[in-house]
Amino acid sequence: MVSKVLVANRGEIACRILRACHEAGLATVAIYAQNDADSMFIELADEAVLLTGDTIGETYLDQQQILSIANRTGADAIHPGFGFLSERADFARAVTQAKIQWVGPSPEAIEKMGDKMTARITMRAAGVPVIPGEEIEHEDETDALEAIESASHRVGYPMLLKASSGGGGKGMRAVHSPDQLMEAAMGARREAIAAFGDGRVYVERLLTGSKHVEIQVLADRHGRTIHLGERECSVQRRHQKVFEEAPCATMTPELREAMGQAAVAAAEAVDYEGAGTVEFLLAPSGEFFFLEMNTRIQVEHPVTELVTGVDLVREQLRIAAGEPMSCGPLMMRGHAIEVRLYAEDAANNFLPAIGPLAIFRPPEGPGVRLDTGVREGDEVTPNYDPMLAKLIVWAPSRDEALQRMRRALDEFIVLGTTTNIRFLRELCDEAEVISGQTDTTTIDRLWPHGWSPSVPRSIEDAALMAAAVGESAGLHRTQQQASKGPEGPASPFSTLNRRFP
Amino acid sequence: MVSKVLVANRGEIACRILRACHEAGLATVAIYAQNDADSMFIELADEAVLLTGDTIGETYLDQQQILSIANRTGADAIHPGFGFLSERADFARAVTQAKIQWVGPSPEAIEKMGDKMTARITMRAAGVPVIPGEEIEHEDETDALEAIESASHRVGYPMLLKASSGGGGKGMRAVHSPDQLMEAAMGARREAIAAFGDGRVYVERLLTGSKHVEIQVLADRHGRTIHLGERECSVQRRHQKVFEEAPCATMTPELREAMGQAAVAAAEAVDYEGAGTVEFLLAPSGEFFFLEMNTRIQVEHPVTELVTGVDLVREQLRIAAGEPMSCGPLMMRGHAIEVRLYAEDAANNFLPAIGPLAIFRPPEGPGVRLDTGVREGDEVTPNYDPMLAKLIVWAPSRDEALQRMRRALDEFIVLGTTTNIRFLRELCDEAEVISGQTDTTTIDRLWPHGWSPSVPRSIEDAALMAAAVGESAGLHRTQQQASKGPEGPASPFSTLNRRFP
Amino acid sequence: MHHQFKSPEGPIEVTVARDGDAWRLGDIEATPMTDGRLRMVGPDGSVNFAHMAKVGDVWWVHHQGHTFRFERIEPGATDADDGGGLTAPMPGKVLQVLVEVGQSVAAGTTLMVLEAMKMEHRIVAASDGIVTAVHFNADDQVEQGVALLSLEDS
Amino acid sequence: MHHQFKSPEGPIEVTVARDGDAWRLGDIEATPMTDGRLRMVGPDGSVNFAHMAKVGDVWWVHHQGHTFRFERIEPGATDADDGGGLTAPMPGKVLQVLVEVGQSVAAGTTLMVLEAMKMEHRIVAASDGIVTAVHFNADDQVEQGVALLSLEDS
Repeated sequence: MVSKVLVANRGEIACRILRACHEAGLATVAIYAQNDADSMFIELADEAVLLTGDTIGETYLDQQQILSIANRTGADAIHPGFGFLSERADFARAVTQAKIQWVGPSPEAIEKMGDKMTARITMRAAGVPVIPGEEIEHEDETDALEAIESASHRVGYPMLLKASSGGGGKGMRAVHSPDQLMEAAMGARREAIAAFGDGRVYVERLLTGSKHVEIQVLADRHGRTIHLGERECSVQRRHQKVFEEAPCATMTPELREAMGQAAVAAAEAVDYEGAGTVEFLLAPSGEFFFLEMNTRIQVEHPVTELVTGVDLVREQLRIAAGEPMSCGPLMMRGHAIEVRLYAEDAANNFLPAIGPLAIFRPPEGPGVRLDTGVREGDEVTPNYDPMLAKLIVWAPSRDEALQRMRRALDEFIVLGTTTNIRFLRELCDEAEVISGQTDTTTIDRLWPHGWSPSVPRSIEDAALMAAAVGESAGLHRTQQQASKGPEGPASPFSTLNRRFP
Repeated sequence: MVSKVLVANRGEIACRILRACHEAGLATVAIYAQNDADSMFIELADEAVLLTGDTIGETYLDQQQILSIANRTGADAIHPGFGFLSERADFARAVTQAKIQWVGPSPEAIEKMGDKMTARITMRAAGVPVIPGEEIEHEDETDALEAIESASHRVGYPMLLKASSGGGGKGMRAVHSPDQLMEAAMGARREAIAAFGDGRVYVERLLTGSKHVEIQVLADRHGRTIHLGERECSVQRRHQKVFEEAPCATMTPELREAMGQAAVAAAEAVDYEGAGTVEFLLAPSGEFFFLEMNTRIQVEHPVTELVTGVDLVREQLRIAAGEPMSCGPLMMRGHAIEVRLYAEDAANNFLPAIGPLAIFRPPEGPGVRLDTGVREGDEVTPNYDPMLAKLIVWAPSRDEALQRMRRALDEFIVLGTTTNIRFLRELCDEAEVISGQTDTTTIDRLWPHGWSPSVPRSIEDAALMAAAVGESAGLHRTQQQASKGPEGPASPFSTLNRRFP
Repeated sequence: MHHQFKSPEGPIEVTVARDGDAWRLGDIEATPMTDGRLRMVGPDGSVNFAHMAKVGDVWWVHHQGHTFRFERIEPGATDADDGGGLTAPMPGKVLQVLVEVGQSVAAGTTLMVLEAMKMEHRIVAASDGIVTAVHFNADDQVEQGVALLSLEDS
Repeated sequence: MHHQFKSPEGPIEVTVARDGDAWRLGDIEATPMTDGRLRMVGPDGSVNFAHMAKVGDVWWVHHQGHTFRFERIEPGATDADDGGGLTAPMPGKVLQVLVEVGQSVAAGTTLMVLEAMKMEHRIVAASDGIVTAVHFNADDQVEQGVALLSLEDS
């Protein structure tokens, strides 16, 4: 039984989970750092507890503090969301030992999948194909660099260096020729140590022209492990997904079945429980290779929800409560696309941007879903990931979904901070995206020298005129007048009286 | 072929249609009255043309003016939405004669279904069951009242008086005993004349305890007429639907098939084309009776879209362009609920309210769709229907859909004008709504003396405190500073220069 | 600070105490946020938010799924008394006037018919009485809240 | 009225003419609306809208699916010249400084490594030159836009 869930996360995924709990009739506890005191997710929780500490390590990553809040508030389950502590086996173990339900798989499953080397060994044993590559287990810098150099001769170029404990593109480097190797290896290790406290990397062959295709799985304690079809997430910038869809445009029912079976085998190999994703590279040959398993809910889970009609977060909560999952046989319908709206300057190498959301007006209407943790008036700060929102559309066909995404992006207005909205909008017009022939190199190939917007001069002129008129006419959008109150000493007196006639 | 669509409507349905056109790659023309100059739908159109005239009759109902705008702008199709001219056969005929494509059925089909008496005769001939009742064809007041009195003895009490050309509850009166008859008959005729220019009414037996169940149909020019399952819209206040869902909670596959077949027969009987709805009363016995056919898109069409995955407005546009409809066999999934958000005082007999939308913050997240024509800062005026928005949710099951609707209503914040949000929210907690045992008398039975909100005293106290603090601290949400510009004479000079280094 | 708000049951007086950036009423602590919301902490440490907007003299407050409308009574103002008047429940047009000044009416008698947004609304006598004034004729436009007729208990 | 805005290619001068409530630039007529949008009517009668917000000296404008950021040049202000400086593209922390004052560097040399939002960003010499100043050390926090180093063409 689960009755009160502590959400150990922030931003849009915290909102997503809090809403699901609310719908499921579960009480909720949010935790927040001081710099999140005005954030939307706090509003959606029944209780919100301030974390002491300044850095991420002292707040959202402070296991002891979070556990003690769970105990204090009587939470009987912890949902970690994604990122932060979601794939920390030690935290999952500590939560379980505190007799609190962990919304996710066992610590052992997280460990086996979290370490890329162990995961590859486990997958090979389960008969799931893995990418040719070698693990570098050395912790010492000099030994590691030597081993990487030696492995590079056997793996061959182009190759990819990845942090063993990594995710989200951190600590990842593509190496195209031997002269780049040492600098890349050092950089990858440095980032890996900074982000995960673990400098181990591994070297694998870079499979060019491949699609990133991942299979959503669900497993409950009643012996049922199923897959919910695939998502294609090939379109990535800086190794981070920005455009995700379900189904994959080039998928066949046979291939889906084969990949789905491999994903279920992967999950069963670690006695998986809850929602997870098995990521594959799908080569142009039709061969697919295990990349990694994400032992948590994923950013792009909504496209699967829209296509299959399964509420993945609700199912996570059900499974964690020991109930069987509620979904029936796989029934895919239509097409869903998600884009990730970032506060970033797409025209300047996608560098993160900050600033106030002076205007934040998302699109509405049929087939549009918005998952966000911000609203107009919020400030985008450098403290956290610069993702502002996920805009997700569903339509009966892929063509219609792309048309709807274009319409929705055209309507989306964000002023006050630079975003990638226009980049995403132009992406929807690229032949490769329209035909579905995307692969993991799509963005780099389409814009080898970086993207910049194509703006018709007449529209820019009109916008300049708008700014000039705005300045001339004094059309300043004034922010809230939050004066601190009247002058005078603080009053010690408070009452509420009702006078009835 | 259709390439440019004039949308002869306003508000949320104009937004819905304009977005669908945008997605379909069709150019659009909006028309608007002066009091709609700031309305959202204008922003969604490629072109917007101001209608001359002040009253609705001189603007949105002015057929000649609208036709001449269509000609002037080169529109080759007119979509009438619902209300206004959508069921005016003479307008459909004039549009067709002007060689402009009417997005809807033929003028003959509109005529046959628009006049309730003709519709009943046509339906009887097609073998579709109709409600026991009598048509009163007299135009003269005295003759009509006499005929109504005479018919009342044969039809029996309780009975319903309806305007022959009516819709939306206008000109409708329930009569429970003979002493109410004459006043009700005069009121119904007066409203019918005012709203439709036609005072004819008909008298039918009021089938108490029945559900309002309607079937969505689609018919194209390629010989295909299909039904898309049912919607239940029993929950009505003042004869207007406020809570609609698909599927009907008590529906069986056999009954759906029977009602669907009857609806298809009704459509085929008038050579129907496009989207239409056949409304039935479903008696507790399982018998169903034809009420009327709406020869247009309906307010509540989104629930069918969410459950069947068919984009009804896109299909309307396809069918009007002479293409076959794109949807495959009926495939219903999950459950959808729509509530209509009105600017009205639910605690005061649902009287319409007006005022500024000082704050308008709709809910977000999975399974929530918002169809609206307003946004924060807009003014609700008495000029048009007080519907602010349709909030629609989808979830895998009816229970989950109700849970989601509660969550969404809890999150919906509208300040500055009175709305029925709280009424809708409490409706979701009624046993009859939870079990799905609603009928057309649900609201009247649940709140025979009118609804009033149950507010915990502690919440009211906190709100009073908020107001007091707001006043004390000067937390005035200031509106846009739209000063009319600097002093001084108008300048005659404008330039734009770019200085490149 | 002390404020008065109208309610159907009579005036409500609220005095809130300032405590640095926060305000207090009993066990509740409220802190204004930069976006105009109030962060409200209850005696049990629970955090809730109030959204507010002021339109004219009226404070609109959304709190825990409920929406409130509080009309502020200006300090020193005396209560308006509508003196038995029957007021327009909404803006609209007078369709019919069914009574005359001096006429005795029984409770439930329809006195006037209004039209607004294409719907008819009947103004009905709440008690037996005598019509002492009729302020509008058929076809007149009326604002919300204006007195339409006056009725004196008989 | 006359205004100047910065652009990557140089300053842009815009003079708009007032005409009653409307403003004109060439064939375009713009009318401010009560909600802060501009209603823009083109020479063909087409109606479009611009959404605007001013943040500091910057006007943000959304028009026809494009978002613009125009920094206003205060009347009388002279252009800032960054004198060959290499500026921080984002707020963050200096991770490594790889060059010293006086060092000759080839185009493409990494001069400094920044970290922000858990990602590394390399500051690279755009042309051959000599380092004339290094303004920060490792672990220093930097604001967006500050000069990190100065480089003189060699």
